[in-house]
Amino acid sequence: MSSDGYLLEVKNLRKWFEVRRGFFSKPLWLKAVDGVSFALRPGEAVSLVGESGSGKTTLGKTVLLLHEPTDGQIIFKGEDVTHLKDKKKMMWYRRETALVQQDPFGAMPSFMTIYRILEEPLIVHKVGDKKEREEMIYRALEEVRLTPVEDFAPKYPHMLSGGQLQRVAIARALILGPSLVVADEPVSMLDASVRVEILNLMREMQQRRNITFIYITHDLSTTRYFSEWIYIMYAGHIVERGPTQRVIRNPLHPYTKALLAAIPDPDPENRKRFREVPPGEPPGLINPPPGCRFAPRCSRVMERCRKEEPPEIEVEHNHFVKCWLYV
Amino acid sequence: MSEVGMEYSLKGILRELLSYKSGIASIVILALLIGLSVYTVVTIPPQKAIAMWRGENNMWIENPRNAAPEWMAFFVHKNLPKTFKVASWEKSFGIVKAEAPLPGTSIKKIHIEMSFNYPYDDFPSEVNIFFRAKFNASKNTPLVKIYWIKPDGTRIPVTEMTMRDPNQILYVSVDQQIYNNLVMWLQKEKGITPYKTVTTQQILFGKITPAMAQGKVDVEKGAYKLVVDATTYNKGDDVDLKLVVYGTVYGIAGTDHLRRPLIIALLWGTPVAIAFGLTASLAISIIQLFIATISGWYAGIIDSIIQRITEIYMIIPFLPFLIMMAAFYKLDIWTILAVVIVLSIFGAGIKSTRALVMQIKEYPYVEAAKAYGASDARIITFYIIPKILPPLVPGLIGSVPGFVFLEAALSLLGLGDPYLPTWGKIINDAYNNGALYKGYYYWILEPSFMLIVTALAFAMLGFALDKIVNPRLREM
Amino acid sequence: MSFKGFVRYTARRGIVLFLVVVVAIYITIIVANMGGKIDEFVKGDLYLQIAQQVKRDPQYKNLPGSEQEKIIKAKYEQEIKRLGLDKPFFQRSLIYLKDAITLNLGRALYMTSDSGSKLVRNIILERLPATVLLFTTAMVINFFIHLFLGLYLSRNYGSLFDKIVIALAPTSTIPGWFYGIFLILIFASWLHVLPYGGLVDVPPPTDPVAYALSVLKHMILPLASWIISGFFLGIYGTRTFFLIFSTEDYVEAARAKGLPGRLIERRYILRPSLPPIITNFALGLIGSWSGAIITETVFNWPGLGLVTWTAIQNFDTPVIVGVTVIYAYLLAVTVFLLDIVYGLVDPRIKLQ
Amino acid sequence: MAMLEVENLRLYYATRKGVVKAVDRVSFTLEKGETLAIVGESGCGKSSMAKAIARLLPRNVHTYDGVIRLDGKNIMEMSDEEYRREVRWRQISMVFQGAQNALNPVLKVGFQIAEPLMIHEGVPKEEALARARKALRMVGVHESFADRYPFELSGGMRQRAVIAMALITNPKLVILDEPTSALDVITQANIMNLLKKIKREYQLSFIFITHDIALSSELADRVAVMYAGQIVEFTDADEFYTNPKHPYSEKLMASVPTLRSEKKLEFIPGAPPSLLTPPPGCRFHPRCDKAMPKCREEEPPEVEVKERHYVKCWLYA
Repeated sequence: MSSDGYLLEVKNLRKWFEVRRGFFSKPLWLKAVDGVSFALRPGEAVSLVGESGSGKTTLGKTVLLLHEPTDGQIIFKGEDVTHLKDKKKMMWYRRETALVQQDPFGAMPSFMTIYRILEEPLIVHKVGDKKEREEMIYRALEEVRLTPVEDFAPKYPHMLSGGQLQRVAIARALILGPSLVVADEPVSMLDASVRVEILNLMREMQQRRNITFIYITHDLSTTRYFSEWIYIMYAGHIVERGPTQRVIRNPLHPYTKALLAAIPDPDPENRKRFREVPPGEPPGLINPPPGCRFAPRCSRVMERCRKEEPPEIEVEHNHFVKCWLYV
Repeated sequence: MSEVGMEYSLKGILRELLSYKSGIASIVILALLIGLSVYTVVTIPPQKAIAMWRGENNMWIENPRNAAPEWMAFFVHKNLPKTFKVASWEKSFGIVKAEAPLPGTSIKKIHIEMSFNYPYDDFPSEVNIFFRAKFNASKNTPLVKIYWIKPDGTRIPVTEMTMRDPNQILYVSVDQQIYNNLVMWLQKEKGITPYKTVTTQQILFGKITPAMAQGKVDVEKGAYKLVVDATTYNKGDDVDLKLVVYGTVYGIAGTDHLRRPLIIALLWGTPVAIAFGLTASLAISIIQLFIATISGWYAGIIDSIIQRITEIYMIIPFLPFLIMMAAFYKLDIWTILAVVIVLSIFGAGIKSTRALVMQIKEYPYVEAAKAYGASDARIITFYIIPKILPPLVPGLIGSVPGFVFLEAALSLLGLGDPYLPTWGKIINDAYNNGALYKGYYYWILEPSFMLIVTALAFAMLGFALDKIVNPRLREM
Repeated sequence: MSFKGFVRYTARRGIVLFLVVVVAIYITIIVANMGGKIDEFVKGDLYLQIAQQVKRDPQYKNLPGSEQEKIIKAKYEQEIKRLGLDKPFFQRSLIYLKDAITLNLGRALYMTSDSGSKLVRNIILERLPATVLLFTTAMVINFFIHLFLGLYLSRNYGSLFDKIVIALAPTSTIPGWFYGIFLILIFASWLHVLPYGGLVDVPPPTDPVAYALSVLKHMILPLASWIISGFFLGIYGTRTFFLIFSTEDYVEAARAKGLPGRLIERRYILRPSLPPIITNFALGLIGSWSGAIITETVFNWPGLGLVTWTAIQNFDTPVIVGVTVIYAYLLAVTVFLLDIVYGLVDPRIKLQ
Repeated sequence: MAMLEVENLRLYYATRKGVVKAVDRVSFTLEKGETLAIVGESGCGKSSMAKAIARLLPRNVHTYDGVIRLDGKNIMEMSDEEYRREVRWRQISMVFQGAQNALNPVLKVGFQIAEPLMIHEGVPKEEALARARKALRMVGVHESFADRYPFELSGGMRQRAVIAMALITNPKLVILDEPTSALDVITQANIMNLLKKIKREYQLSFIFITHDIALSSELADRVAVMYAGQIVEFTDADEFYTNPKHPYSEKLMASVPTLRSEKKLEFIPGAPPSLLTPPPGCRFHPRCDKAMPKCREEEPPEVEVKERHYVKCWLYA
């Protein structure tokens, strides 16, 4: 553990992808994550919120080293893991971290039984013998309430519903006892009626095991049921971060405000009024606008916003915003 | 509607398969063919089959040439002649052998009478007499006179000869001397000069009428007799003989121009075809699968190299190249198989499988495996191959006929295995010996039938499997 | 898309394809020379030829045997040098490669063209038209039969004809040449209405119309064999293709828009899928020009396939290499052109 | 007379496993200028309902019957060709789920928008294209995009283009099948604003199919809740979002997370039943905490609990 008590520190992280934009042209760089910093303590849950293409998924996967970072630093338990070359170290990091994905059907190899799916991480990390593994698998299934476990273990993924499969995915992520879990839109493909159930389950496990959790979502309305922190991403940057309640009640960044305004609650009055939302769409990440990336759509844009990238400012305790309005 | 994953258990697939009529048919046919293959290999071991097909020791000399299968009689509604043999050493009804030593000398008179019935509607294809005599060729050799007795008792002197060889063969139907004797007899005794198309067999087995002069002869059915009077000069000498009247039909498959029963090649063709087709298809699919997986998984430079090799393969023409290798190096069938495999492993199949791998590579479950630390090798073998294998199976099965016909095509060009009998070689023989011009249709139709049945069985199985692993096709 | 980018792409693709062609031809040269063994045959033949010449030559006829032998040796060495056969095979193979790539196809070892030329180019050019005529016709007829009947079936999904086509699709695993044997059996051998094979009657009619009709008559059976072979699977394939594509969202949208069926087929199914169809057709066509050895043998059709086969039987390496070179260039140029054309035409590829 | 009357509509599919009753005896009415939101979990037959109304049937249809009256005329009686000429796009048009796939990749956007005009109204190409440009402008896309191919447009623009396409022939009814499910929240809000504007200006009727209850309130005047191929509740929006009656509707509403108010979220245990073998009686009874013995045996009738508020539940019978 690092001296500051952080489990994970991300410093100025960048992930650029090479893209071939035309059939006949030179490759270019897509700056999916472009200079992101934050730090998390053990047992903290953070919601990483953004639209598709904002870089939130890339950030999550880069933190897990599923993408090779282009620049910056990732420090985990005081250890710089940014460019892990050592195989043993890498296996340690893989064991310490885990991923829960969006599509529960796609996340499971359709030709393996649930039992085998849960056994795979154990085999890969050479955990226990056959008997011990069986115990662990049954315990994991029980923990995510797929009972009776003997019924579920021999089934194939297509015999389970989306919600049940997502429980399997959670069990698989937690079976090696990780201290950091990234959940990438874990409920967005599920029906509203089961979303809550899965979120509750994840929250419960996270708190019980004191896991640091990065919950990636585009749906602001679910964040407050899950996390104590919210990070808002826009076009490869974290534009605002702070305690969940405070960000929702008192959004600072114009983008966060727009995002909140765009989300409806079920209300028959909705149909009678128009929403105040910014026009246009997020910029392309190959040639993002200079200065603040939200500037072209911002209703409070200033001259400076178009030229200089705003700094990150701590407006209130622990509540940061990347906007010239608060300088 | 949710995307329902398929469960590829063997039992499940079999159950699905049996719900299609074509699936049942193909499985039944394939089971029969495999049974036939096993039976053939067990009852006729390869060395024996090769020996039989070479016709070692003149083993087929008593078979008719180019005889149609016996069941042809059913189609022409005629009692077509089958081959029959009568031997003087056999003790049976109708065969009489009497010996009369000339007292005071070592000379012996031998009288042989062999009676037989000829009930057929057509003339025999050939008549030969095989002697089995005992004498010393350096001394006086036996003198033999042969007579032919027709059902009405007419006695025709066939020939008179001094034997040269104890195992001499008298090719009655092609012997010019005998033919001349018969014509002379006809002219002298009956005053008929047969038209030049009238054959020895027709004179021997036909009704002797003036119509012979116009070349028209009908079969005379009834009891015939071959009478042989032999004189031997030394002690211990003996003369025995066997008359073989060759039919125009033989067995269930007929014979070829070398008197070989086609059934041998028809039977042996089955295991060869199935082994060749399945091995080629299986080996190519599996090797391509691995190449494509490596290409798609590692991408970058390995992928580029594999792609370029695929293009080289595309440009090298497969069939001419294969034919060239087979002709230049006189390859046997298993080497040809190896060449076929080598010439196909970078074939077009790689492209589609590679595309599939690239797609699967991005699947969340592969990413999940990476996230818990599975190695590349593990992901390829346990995560990607099991996913792409099932969709490849129908193609694998469906491509078997192509290789079966490839072998047949090479054989047709005379490039097949030099020893093993195969279906393609029968067709090749038939083609080279003008079966199409001469009307020996059975010679071509029989191996073709086997080829077609085999091909269709595999093809139908492939189609049925395609519907099972490709649910999109199911409702279509 | 920039023009510069286009040129760069074109050049790179062209160079890669050219290298591929070079490698393919080199492999062919090595194999067709049996790694140099063919040259040994050639040397042997050459020696015999020179020996006979010398022995028949009145100039040397009366010399003693050992003298003759010396002269033969000398002439032989000279000839070997002239032909470059004294160099190691590796070096020679590179010379062959250079010649092949520059389309300097040289002279055949044994074969001659019908007009008596020993030039490989003449031998190939003489036979190419027959092959192209027969198989291009076959491919074009097949293409349209499959397209139109397939379309018809996708409209009449589930009809009796549809069921028949599905049931008989496996018959297409039987190759054309095999059907050819049956067609010969029925129409030539049994019914005597069509010729067994060949290109024209013997002797060829002098009147051009009669000549054309005679060729046409000889084409019927080989054409029919390829049409029958491809028939059911081809139709089945097109039909299934249309059925699968008609479940695409944009086809559904076109249906909802109330577009007439035929327009949907043309604009929404056929047009988006035209590139792969054309690619397959083009590559199949060129493939048919080289890969038809068996069909040409069965029908004794005097085309390129038969030439290749004769060359192989005679170990006539220059002819084999020549055919391969022509084929490789044809294919590479086609692939290249298709790549470029799609790059220019298909909006999805053009700018992604 | 209502503009759209649907009575006993059925759409069953034949599959190898049996008959899927995707839409099972559904009835509702819709007035001119009104929007009906059809909500429910996935697998409840919402999309099939859209297909049944627009007669976009897959090949494996088993049963397709009932009455659909559009301005009093039963369009179910029309032949396919008549339906194509008279109804398709002229009276009923659609905005498809996943607009990126609803456009032909090799045709220019403008042409695709203009196509219905040329087909149904015989408008010459140039004029049709001009009107397509105007339609694009109306939905907030620069008209220069008419000459682009679909892949050159962003997701939001494509969705707008698809909406322009749906409006070009001034239909009476537009079916919106999850029109924004692939889009970001801000883009979604923009599209919703656009749809509201269109609805006001043109007095159009929408059928808005969505699984997102909160989103449905953006447009809905009436709400129909679907469960296992049937409509279990059908009422006015004001009533539905404040006071849902059917136990399924209540649960569904309770599971929606809200941003602006605190509430305890609930969830519905289990999953919707298979449409191959729906449970007997009330189809929701296995998941319902208010189920009575009767619910397991008899199918509940449709009860009008209030004016224009229908609930298919034994609690109210």
